Parts: sequence; C-alpha cells; structure tokens
Amino acid sequence: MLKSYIRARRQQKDLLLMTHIVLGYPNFDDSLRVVEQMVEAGVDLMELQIPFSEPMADGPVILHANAEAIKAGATVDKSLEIAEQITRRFDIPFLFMTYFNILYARGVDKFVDEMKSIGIQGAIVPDLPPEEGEEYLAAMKRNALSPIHIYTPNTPDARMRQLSDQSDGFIYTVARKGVTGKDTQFSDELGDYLARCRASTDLPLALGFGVKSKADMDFIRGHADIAVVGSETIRVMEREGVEAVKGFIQTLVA
Amino acid sequence: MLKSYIRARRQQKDLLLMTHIVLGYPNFDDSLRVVEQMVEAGVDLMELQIPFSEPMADGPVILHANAEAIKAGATVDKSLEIAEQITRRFDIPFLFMTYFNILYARGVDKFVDEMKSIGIQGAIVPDLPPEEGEEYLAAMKRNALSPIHIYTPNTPDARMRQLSDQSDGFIYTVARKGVTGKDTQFSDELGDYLARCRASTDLPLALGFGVKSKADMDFIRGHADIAVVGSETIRVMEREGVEAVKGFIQTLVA
Amino acid sequence: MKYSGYHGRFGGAFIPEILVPTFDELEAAYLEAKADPAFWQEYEQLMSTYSCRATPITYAENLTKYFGGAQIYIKREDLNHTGAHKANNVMGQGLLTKRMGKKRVIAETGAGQHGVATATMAAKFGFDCTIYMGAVDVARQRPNVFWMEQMGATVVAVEDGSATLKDAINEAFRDWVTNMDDTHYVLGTACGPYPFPDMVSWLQSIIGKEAREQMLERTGQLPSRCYACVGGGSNAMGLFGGFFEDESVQLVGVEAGGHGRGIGQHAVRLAYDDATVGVAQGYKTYFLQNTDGQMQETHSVSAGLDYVGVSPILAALHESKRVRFEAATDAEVVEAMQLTVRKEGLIPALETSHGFAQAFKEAPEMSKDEIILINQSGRADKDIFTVADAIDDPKWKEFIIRKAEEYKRA
Amino acid sequence: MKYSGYHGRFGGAFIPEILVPTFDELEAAYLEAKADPAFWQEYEQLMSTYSCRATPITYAENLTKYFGGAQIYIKREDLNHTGAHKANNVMGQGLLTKRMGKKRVIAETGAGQHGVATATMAAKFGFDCTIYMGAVDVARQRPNVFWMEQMGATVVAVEDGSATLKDAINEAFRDWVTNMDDTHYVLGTACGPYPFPDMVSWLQSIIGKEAREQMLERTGQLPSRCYACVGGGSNAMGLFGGFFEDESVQLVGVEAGGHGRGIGQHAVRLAYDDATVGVAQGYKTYFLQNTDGQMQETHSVSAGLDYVGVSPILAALHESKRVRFEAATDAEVVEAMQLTVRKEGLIPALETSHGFAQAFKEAPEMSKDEIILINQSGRADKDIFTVADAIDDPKWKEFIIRKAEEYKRA
Ligand SMILES: Cc1ncc(COP(=O)(O)O)c(C=O)c1O
Ligand SMILES: Cc1ncc(COP(=O)(O)O)c(C=O)c1O
Repeated sequence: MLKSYIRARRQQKDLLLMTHIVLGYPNFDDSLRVVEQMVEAGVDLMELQIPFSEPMADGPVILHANAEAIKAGATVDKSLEIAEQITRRFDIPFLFMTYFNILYARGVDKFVDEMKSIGIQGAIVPDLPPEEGEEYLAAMKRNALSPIHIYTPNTPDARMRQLSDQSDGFIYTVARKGVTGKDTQFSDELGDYLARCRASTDLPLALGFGVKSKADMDFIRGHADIAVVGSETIRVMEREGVEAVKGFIQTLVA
Repeated sequence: MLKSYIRARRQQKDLLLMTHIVLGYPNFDDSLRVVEQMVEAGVDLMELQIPFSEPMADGPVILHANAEAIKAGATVDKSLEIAEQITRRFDIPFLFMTYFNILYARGVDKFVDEMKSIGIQGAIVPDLPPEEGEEYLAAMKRNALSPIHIYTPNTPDARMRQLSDQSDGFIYTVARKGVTGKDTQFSDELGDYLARCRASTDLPLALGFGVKSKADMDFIRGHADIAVVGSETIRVMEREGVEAVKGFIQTLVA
Repeated sequence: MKYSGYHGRFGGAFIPEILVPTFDELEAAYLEAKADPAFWQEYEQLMSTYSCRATPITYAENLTKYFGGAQIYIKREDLNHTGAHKANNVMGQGLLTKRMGKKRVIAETGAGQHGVATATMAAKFGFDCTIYMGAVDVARQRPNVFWMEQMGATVVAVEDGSATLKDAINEAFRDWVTNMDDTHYVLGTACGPYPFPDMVSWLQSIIGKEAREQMLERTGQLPSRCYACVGGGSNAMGLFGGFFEDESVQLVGVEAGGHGRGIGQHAVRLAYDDATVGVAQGYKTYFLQNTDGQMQETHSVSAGLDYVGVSPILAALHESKRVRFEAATDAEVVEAMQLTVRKEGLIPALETSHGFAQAFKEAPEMSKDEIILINQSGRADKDIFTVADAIDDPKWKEFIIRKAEEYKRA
Repeated sequence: MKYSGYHGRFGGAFIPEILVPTFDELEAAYLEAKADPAFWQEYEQLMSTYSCRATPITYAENLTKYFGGAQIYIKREDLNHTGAHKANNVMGQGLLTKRMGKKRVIAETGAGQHGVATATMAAKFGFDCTIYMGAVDVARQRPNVFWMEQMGATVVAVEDGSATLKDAINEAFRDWVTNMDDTHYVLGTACGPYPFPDMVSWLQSIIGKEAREQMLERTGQLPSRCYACVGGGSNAMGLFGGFFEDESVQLVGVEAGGHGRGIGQHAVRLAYDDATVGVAQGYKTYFLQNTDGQMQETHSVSAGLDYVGVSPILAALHESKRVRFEAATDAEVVEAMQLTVRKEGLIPALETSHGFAQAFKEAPEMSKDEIILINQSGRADKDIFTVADAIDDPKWKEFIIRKAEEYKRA
C-alpha cells in the first residue's frame, strides 16, 4: 500500500522525493535508463507519464516531451509494457500520470486492471475531477490502487476534504497556479497554504510544480512529506544527457 | 463665313473632306507639317483639337494623342499660337475642337475673341450642349464665328431642329453611337438617319466617326456634304510617319 | 458546479482541479445572467447598437429559381460587426466578464475570426487581451493577426502539437490555470467543459430566436429545413436553438468533408464513422482520434471547421436524431461559394459555404412550397488569401508576387 | 431635361449630345421614383433585407472619455453589405435600372468599394456588369478586383491618363455613349452631370434620415456637429441630408489633406485654396486643375478620396457656408484610424478616418453636453493592403514575401 510505504519511508527520511518522466521520451530505452539513474540516486517514488496528444495541464517542457514521444511512436501498449519492465526491475512505487482519454479509450476498467497487473500502485489524472471519476474511482478501489488528487492554492477547505475522501496514497499539492515547469516563489504564503492542506487530510502531502534545487527542497522540508521534481529533470536530460540525471538528483537529496 | 465657303466649294465637289489633328501631338512642328500635307492633299477644312486632360467623348486614338500632347508640354497658349500660324499659312477654314473647360478656364469671352483674332472660323465643343452654352453662343455670334453642334442617331427630330437653330457653318452628324475612332457599318439605316438629319436643317452636313477609306467616302457621297476623317489619320501618322498622311488623304479624295 | 453539464452521454467538465473554483464562478455568473431578464436586454441592446442585430433574412431569389425547388432564405450573420456570428458569443461573454469583475480576456482562434471578434470586444470593453493561435494559422491568416494586433491584443503563436486550433485551446487553458483570478477565457464555440457549450449556445440562440420570428413574419410559415455548418457547433446551435420545439423543422448540421472519407482527410465527427467518443479539451464528445485516444490530424479547406471535436450538445442531438448531420467536401464547398457569390452577390465564408453546399444538394428535390433557411455564419472577404488559394486564382498570385517585389525593394 | 441641375453656380450637365436622350430618360425615371412613395418603400425594404438598414448608431464611450469633451456617436455605414455606404446608392440605382428596363450596368471605381458594390448589385439583379478601374488602382486593389470578378463582373483596367479614378469615369462614359440603349451607368458618388449629384444624394439621404431619428430617440437631442469625409461627397451628402433644416447642427466635410497644402500633394477642393472652378466629367465644380484647365495629379492615402472634383452640391453648400470644410492629412488620418480601432474595436476605412480625425481635433474643445455624430462610411478590413502599407507593418511585409515564395514554388 502506497500510503504505508510513504509513512514507513518518512520514518527514515524527513523529505521524500518523487520524480517524473514521460514514457517514450525521447525513446523507451532512454526512459528505462533514466528510471535506473533516478532509483540509484535515491528517489523514493516515481510518476510515469503516458503521453497524450492534448496535455492541457502541462507546461512547455512536458508538453514537448509528450508530443515528441508520440511522434517517436509511443503507444499506450508500449507504455504499459515498459512500465511493467520498470516495476519488475525497480523496487520503489510507480504511479501513472496521464490524461483521462488514455484510460477512456482503452476502457477505464480494463486500463485500471492492467495497471494493477503490471504493478503500478496509483495514478494521477489531472483532467479527471472526482465528479467525473466515478467509474475510475470504483475500479481503483476494486484493485486497491491509489487515486491521487490535487490540491491547489485556490482549493477551498471543504473541497480539500472532499478530494481527500476520494484519494489514497497521498495528496498532490501544487505550489502555485499555472502549469508544470514554471518557477515558484517559495514563500511564507506557501507555508500557510501547506498548513491548510495538512489540516484537511490525513494523507501524506506531495508538493510539486517548480521544484528544482536543494534550496527548494530545504524549504519544503517540514511542510510536506514528498517533494516532486518534474520538468527540471527533463531539462537536465535535454541539456546534459541521460547520464547527468543521477548527479542532478543527488544534488537535491544530498 | 463658313457656311457660304462650304456651299461654294460644294458647287465644285460632290463631297468635301474635313480632317482633324490634335495640336502638339506628337509636337507642334509635326502638327504644322501634318496640316501642310493635308492641305496639299486637297482637304477642304480642318478641326484643330486643343488637347484636354479629360477628353470624355474621344476614343482611344485621340485620347492617347491628347494625353501625349499635354505630357509633351502642349499648353493652350502654344496651341493658339500654332493655330494662328496655321490660319495665316493655309487658305482653308480651320475650326477648333476642344472641351469646354479649356474655354472656361481662359474665360469664354476671351477665348472666343482670341479665336476670332487668330482666324479660326468655328468650334466644336462636344461636352457643351446649347443648354449650357449661353455665354459661348453669344460670344460666337458676336464674333460671327460658327458654333458647330452634333447630331447623333438617337437625337429626336425636335432636338435636331433646336440644335440647328443654335448652330452655324454646318452640322456635325455622327454615324453611330460611341466615341471617335471606331468602325461604323455604313448601311441603309445610316441613309435613313442622314435623310432625317437633312430634313431638320438647312446647314450643310458633315458626317464623322469611323470614316477611313475611299469606300466609306463613296457611301457618304450624296448623303452628306462633308466627310470627316479623324482618328484614322492619326493612326496613319503613328504607323507610317508624318509623310504618309498626304498619300493617305489622296487615296480618299481620289 | 450546480449542474454536471451532460447532454445524454456527452459534455461534462473534465477540468484541472485548479480551475474548479473558476468554473464554479463562471457557472454561477452564467446561471444568474440567464435567469436575469436584464442581462438579455443589455445583450440585445449592445448587439443592436454595436453590431447590427437583428441581422436580416435575405430571400435568395436567384438561387431559388436556379435550383427550382424549395425557397431559399438566408440568415445574415455575415453582417455582424467583424463579419461573423462569433461576435454574438464574444460580446455576450464580454458582458459576463464585466459582471465577474475581470479585467483580462484570453481566447483561442483557428481561422482568426474568433480572435478578431474577441480582440474587438476587448478594445470596446477596455480589457487586456491575449489571443492564442496555432503557428500554422498565424502564418496563413496574417490579415486577422494584423487586425488583432491593431486592436491592441497580444497574439501568441502556438508552436506545439499540430500548431493549429486544438493546440491553441490547450495553450489558452494553460494561461487560464495561471491567471484565472483576473482573466476570463472566452471560448469561441459550443465546446469545452461545461458551462461553455451551454453558455455559448445560449448566447448564440439570439440567431434562431430572431430567425424564427422573422420567417413567420416574412413568409407566414416555418422553414422545412434549417442548415448550418458545424465546426465546434456554435452557429448551428445558435440557429437551431430557435427551432428545437418545432418538430416539423428538420435541422441539418454540415461538417467539413475535406477530401472525403478516411481519418486525416476531413473534419467530420458525426456524419461519418471515423470519429469515436472520447474526452479531451475538458469535455466528452466524438473526437477524431486513434484507438489509443490520441487526437489525429484533420483537414478542411476552411480553417474554422478544421477541429477534432464537436459540441457535446450536437453529439447528443445526433444520437437523439433531432439533428441530421451531413458532410460537404472541399470541392463542393468552393463551388457552392462561387455560385452564391455570382447568383446573389453574397460572399459566404468557406466555413459557412458548407451549409450552402448541403442545402443546394437538397433544395432541388424539395417542393416549391417548402422553405429552407441557411445560416450565413460569416463573410469570406476577410479570408481572401484562403479563398484565392482555394480557387487557385493566377491573377491573385501575380499580385502577391509583385507586391512582395515592392516590399523587397523598399 | 426638366431641370438644369444647378446648385448655386455649380452642377449642370455638360454631356455629349449623344447622351442627351439617355439623360432625359434617367432624369424622368429619377423624378418619377422620387415622387412615388412606393419606390422609397421598395428601396428601404431591399436595404433592410439585403443589407442591414437601419444601420445602428454606436456610442463611442471610450473615445468620448479619452477626449473629455463632446459625446461621440458613430453612424455605422460600415455594417452595410459590402462594407460601405456605397451599397445604398448602388442598390437604389439598381432599382432604377430595373424600372428603366435596362439589362447591363457599368461603373467606375477608385478604391474598388463602389466596384464591388456595383458588381454585387448586378449579381443580385441579374445584370451584366462592367467595371472601369484605373490600371494603377487595379494593381494596388487586387482584393476588390478579385471579388468583382467572382461576382461575374468584367473589370477593365484603364491605362489612359493618370490611370486612376477620373480616367475610369471618362472610360465609363465612353462605354455609355456606345451602349446607352441597354446600359445604365451607376455613378458612384454625388458628382457627374445632373441628375447624378441629386439622385445619389437623394439615395444616400437614407443615412441622415435614419440618423436624425435615431439620435433623437437615443439622446433626445440633435448633434451639435456632424462629420463626414468627402471624396466625391456622397456619404457626406447622405448624412448631412438629414440635418439641413436643423440650423443648430454644424455640418463638417473633411477632405483628404494628403501631405499638406500645394497642388499635387492632396485632394482638397474646398478647404484649401488650390482648386478653382471648372467643368469636367460633365459638371461644374471646384477642380484641382492648372490655369489651362488641365486636371492635375492628386494625392491621398485613401484611394476613395483621391479625386480632382467634388460634388457640385457641396461646392454650393461651401459657398453658402451651410457646410464647413476641413482637411485632414495622411498622418492624422492613420493615427485617428489606429486610435479608433484600439479604443472602440471599430475599423473605419482610411477614407472614413478623415471624418474621425477632424472630429478628434474638435471634440476636446466642446462641452460634455454637446454631441457629435461621425459617419463611419466604411470599414477598412477590405483595404488591408493599403492600411498595412500606411502603417508600414513589417510582419505584413514578411507575410506577403513568404506567400509570394510559396506561389513561385508552386
Ligand atoms: C464564419 C464561420 N462560420 C463557422 C465557424 C465554425 O464555428 P462554429 O461551428 O462554432 O459555428 C467559424 C469558425 O471560425 C467561422 O468563422
Ligand atoms: C468607405 C468610403 N468612404 C468614403 C468614400 C468617398 O466617397 P464619397 O465622398 O462619395 O462618400 C469612399 C469612396 O470609395 C469610400 O469607399
């Protein structure tokens, strides 16, 4: 169970690290190599994004990665296949991140059942609010998988509690408005917001959007359980190659 | 007096010939040379057109000649000057043909007085119907000059008589609708029209628009007193040079 | 939100969590405006003084004689300020934006019509304005970009994805999730997450309301069939909105048949079998997608119909059979446009001409007592580059080449 | 003809004898139509179903605030079908052509607006149509030529003289003297031989009649000043026509100041002292001519005002001081256009923008209780080539150059 894994891990570390990759970007071999580097660098859990042609909630870096992956031939079948290889080889929890149409096109039940069978532990579907997610939530529950929902700075307290009720594993709190991959000012205001998140749920909190340095990590420590690094590792990979990812992660967790 | 000149001349010839040039086209020297050729070839009277920038009633050939003359620097002063030289040198009647604005800009009275003083015997102003011509007609009368008006195939009998009342010298009958310089079918219909013209006036009749061959002349003979050749001589001059004009005229009057 | 926004199995609001409060606010403003007769009055007043509503209905006497069947009437949305029905939606959303106290508007645009309309509205209302437009469209629709910029709007060329309309929509959403506090997203058609399809259809229903009344007044009878082109579906929903209750009135939506059947060749979501139900850009409808759910390239001679999805309300009306869907190919459309120009002196936009093309197929078979009503959603004269290319006019090309030489010399 | 067609010392009919019966017929048809209330009714009916009359009046709230003086209202002739007031005249003359039993129409055009309007009318009425257009204008106004040709009109490029508007008029007359039996010459402005100035002004007076009523209804008062640009003078005569009897209403006609004073630099016949009285193109008025009476070159950023003569009726109203004449320079006009676009989302044609420019000079000095009314005679979006050049937009040039490369490759 994801939640208990996180709780256990938090006993040993005061801040966990979740990273993110887009499957098939720039190709599936590299995806595998990046996961390897991340795990070796000490990442605690990972999002595997199945590319979608219309990644509405993603910023330029991830958006580009989605488009390139599809152009390079990434399909859902291949994404599931590589995900299975990943979960088999590496001993940390993996989640899917993707848009709802990927589930819907395959059949929501079928997709979730396959997630289970290939060892994925949960999913983030950013365009699926719980109001639209009945079938998905039921399938996740039936398979004992963790549906992760998102808190944002303008989510009212009542809705935070509602979202928490529909979630499992952890809550993904975004540090600011906007899409993935832009800078965030980590300020006192953010502290207040995270306190509000904390008060609304028993689940662990992951904090994402814009984390990219040890300083960011230090700021988050004590406020959230998990730091999420997304676009920045893709930038590092694009700039310095797959091999550079491990070193970058190591600077974060040092 | 123009009318009596024509009557007298008609005693000797069954068809007179009136020709036309645009003063200053292509330049004033050539204008003079063309007049010389025409007179030598036996032309009976001539229209000297003072160029105007908006020759609304003229077809492409004369239109072009007007524009080129102005471009080459033809002014009204120079036109009057050359006209005076012409009337002094050649012993046939000369008329002005021009548009009303040329008279109006100089002052109608002044212009007509100058016409008289340089020996011009009449004028054709195609955009000046008698309704608009009060001042002009009075000035012409005062100077004993001939105002020439135009009959067209769609001029009603009553208006023909009215125009005749305001005219002197001769009536310019146009052979068909349209502007100068286009072909006319010389047909029976034309004969009927000319009979109608004849019945409406005591003045001699000149027939214009499209006359360009001896055959045309032969057709006209008996129907009208004067054949008018306009655009065709300009065409001949443009095509074959000033020297060719005399020969062309001679073929017509042969 | 108060309502789920479903029409049959289509619609909904598949939105990022961060927009949930924004949609709550928007739905509330929309429902309140809808319940408030003063809003509609203000809207009508604005449209009758700034644009020229009620737009007239023109009897196409020459086309009627030419086809020898049904009497052809045309609802003249092309006479709207900025040249298309897009103005209705945009001015209505402008009023809502003011009600919500927002100071900035954003919009996507494909052909550029909706962008120009939004930039115009923003100039009029004093809003800041950013327009997202696929880079491919920016390149081919420069005249519209020119006017948007003149209006003071910032036009952002979207390089991602296919660099066309759907990518511009994604990019507009990305802006919105960052700036929702002071920004309203003026979606341009009856698509997207609830309440957009409902709200846009409501605002556009001014077309059908007027048309129904005008037809009764002019002819004393209702049309047998109403035709409208269908891109996202807003002008169709607008016209049809006046006639849903009239069972005798057949409603015909005409999609972009492009080069004909086969995915990638057209933008037909309902009339052909190439599209399947999916969820993208925040709503559930028929999409032109592959089995993985990835959106596919589409093609149409008219940029404004060249879109992967379709109004969920129209998808529902397709299933309930209240609206019949047909497709007209590029070639048929250009021909219909040219015929209309020559016979009536009307210049329907290429989008619009899809409706004309289908009507022309059906009119000859109908009786002379019957009436058909076509929605002329827009005029083509702003799209001269596209039209000249569609017609392949050599003199136009010469002109452009000469003009380019002039610019190069200068 | 029954009347001489003089207004003060201006006007008349200086026509070739061959056209005398044609003008008799035209005057008779015009006087008969004017005396027959059914004609005006039919005209209004046509304009309200084919175009969008009554065109609205828009309150320019933002401009009003910006200038802080008089309240600015705008009569929206740009919303007419084909985008300018030219449609009024043309459709009216179309009805007269039908009355006279003629089957063919011809027209001159400068900017192309009147040509497009006439070609449109001809398509609608089923007339054959030939449009005369200076070769220079054909080259620079290709978009309008494109649409005329699409409408089925033959466009003849006139190479003579300065190859612009006045030469097109001459050429139209040359066609007419050949084909008067079946052809009506649809003159495009309130110039030319009687009855054209009177007839065109009468048809255009629909603008002023509507405007007066609308202003009273909207504001309960008459405007203090009315502004209209003056090319030939038809839109000005149209607007002013509603207010001649109202002595309190100042009427301001705005001519094309071009680069400023000095013959050849502008097209100002009345506001400057460069023009003198003369007779050309069939009528007597102020012309930009030399002392010999030869017409001179004119200049304006707006093709539609770039003309040597002016309505004889306006010349008379200038002398009687009922209308005040002013000039706006190219630079002022482009600025006024851009300001109007940005502040109101309205796109006045460059011609039209002359009226705006003058109004903007005067509005700040007027009191807030006063109202001014500007005639927006047309929209600029059809003139994008001219406007882009006037603004000297580098992105537009890039676009054209790229487009030309495409065409060359194809
Ligand atoms: C003139 C015109 N008609 C129709 C459309 C298609 O949109 P919709 O289906 O929303 O009416 C467009 C879109 O740009 C358009 O410009
Ligand atoms: C929009 C517009 N306004 C004004 C004019 C000038 O004509 P007029 O003075 O006859 O109104 C033109 C002529 O083309 C025009 O297109």
